[in-house]
Amino acid sequence: MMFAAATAALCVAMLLALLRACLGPTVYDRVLAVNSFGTKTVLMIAVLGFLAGRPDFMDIALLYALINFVGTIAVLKFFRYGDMARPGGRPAAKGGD
Amino acid sequence: MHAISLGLTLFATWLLLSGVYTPLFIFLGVLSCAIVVVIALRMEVIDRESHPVHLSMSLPGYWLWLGKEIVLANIDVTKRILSPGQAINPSVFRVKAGQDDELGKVIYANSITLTPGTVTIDIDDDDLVIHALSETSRDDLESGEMDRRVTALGDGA
Amino acid sequence: MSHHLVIRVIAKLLIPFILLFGLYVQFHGDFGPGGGFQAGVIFAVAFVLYALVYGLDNARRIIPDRYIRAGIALGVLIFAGTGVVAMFLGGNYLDYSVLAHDPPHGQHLGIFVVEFGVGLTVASVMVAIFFAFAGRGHKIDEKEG
Amino acid sequence: MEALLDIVSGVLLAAGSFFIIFGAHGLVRLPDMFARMHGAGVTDTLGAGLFIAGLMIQGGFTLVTAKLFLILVFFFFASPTSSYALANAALSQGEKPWTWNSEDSNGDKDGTSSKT
Repeated sequence: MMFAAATAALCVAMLLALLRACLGPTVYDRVLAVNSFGTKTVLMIAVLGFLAGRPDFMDIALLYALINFVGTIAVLKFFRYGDMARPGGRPAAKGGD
Repeated sequence: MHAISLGLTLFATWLLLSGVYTPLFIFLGVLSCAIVVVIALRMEVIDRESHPVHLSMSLPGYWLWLGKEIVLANIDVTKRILSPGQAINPSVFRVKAGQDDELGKVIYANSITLTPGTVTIDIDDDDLVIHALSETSRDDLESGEMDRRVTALGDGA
Repeated sequence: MSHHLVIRVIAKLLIPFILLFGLYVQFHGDFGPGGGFQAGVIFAVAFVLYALVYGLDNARRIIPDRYIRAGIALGVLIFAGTGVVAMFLGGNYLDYSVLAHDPPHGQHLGIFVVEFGVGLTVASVMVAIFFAFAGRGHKIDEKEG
Repeated sequence: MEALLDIVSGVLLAAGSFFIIFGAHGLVRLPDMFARMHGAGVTDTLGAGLFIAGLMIQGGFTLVTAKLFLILVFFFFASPTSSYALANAALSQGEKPWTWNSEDSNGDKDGTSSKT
């Protein structure tokens, strides 16, 4: 019951985020909305794990959080530079460009 | 030194994730951690920035304080979102980051972003460019308490 | 150029844990959702993040093309090899039961090895696809033909 | 004891849902991208935090709780990082933050009423 209510709340929030993703107006608004949508999806997967009595779902939630992060970075890099291969400096502490 | 501590942290994470504690899976865990440490060494991603052992004593206290700030800021921002009329007054301004290393600046910048009401939008050498939703959040940040605490974090070690 | 400071440091922090999570999913295919394919993708994601943050050239230096090709081939070899070994031991293709003295143990071993092959191939192919698309429009390595 | 824990986690979930919904509401209502990031921040920090805390109480001392904790830690590292990357990319492409006196030039491009 409690979990069902939480799922419903998440659905409402996801609809709002989706509305912003449709409205735009800039591409960054859409990326922000999609990122926020992804956060809610992670929570939704976690709640569904409890709702379905399958705690394995936590692995999927963690994975989705990960993919959401990397996906956002990739999309932003693409919109910023129009290319994924742009050099970004070495990882070592003082070696950044 | 950092490689060893990263390995131990990874193994602790493995134990949290795994849930199967037979000798075979413990062995696989050790093997996985070893593989990851080797790849990480090859990628040059292990150093005092990515794995700040020197901060491990002072970080928990800072996180508690940050958690309190996050809760307060959230309540403030939610009120502004909900209140009708002209509750927001966005502004962009610069604050000085008093930390002398890059890790300190990153912690500071991320703490600012984590506190709703203020978002770091650029780092320009020693200055952080901040977008604030209202005067309250702006004044909070300009009082410099967070800056002081993050700086103390780096010095205390 | 201090604009990318945050992402550079945080990516450094996260990459080892992404790799570990990939290996965890790889080895716990029996117990939870997961297995070779998903694990390979997660493992590749760590390299993709590395390439996104530190540039494609650095990523290519860390994991040269010959490693990727070797990974693709070796993974398929492990997969097919397990099947062929099972045939030599008197079973059908990919009949794991004959791999060890008692069938359940043999099946565990067989699935483990085959999943490892799948994971290796998928990770290598994912990295190869990302490198190929990201390097589009850049200098193409003539030698690799 | 059991019932008490249920109530506590129910309250946490309800509070989390509250912040998630109104964070999303802010995402729709606020005037420009930079302001909307604050709304998304509400969802990402306190909303997700309370929500996961509520689930953790339901999970008890098991590995489910440990994994939820890892998700939470990941959020707290990743969400400000992607916010920063987003804001920085938008800034570098010439997006101007909305303020009260820039209304004519930049505000309300999408026509959704922001000030009412």
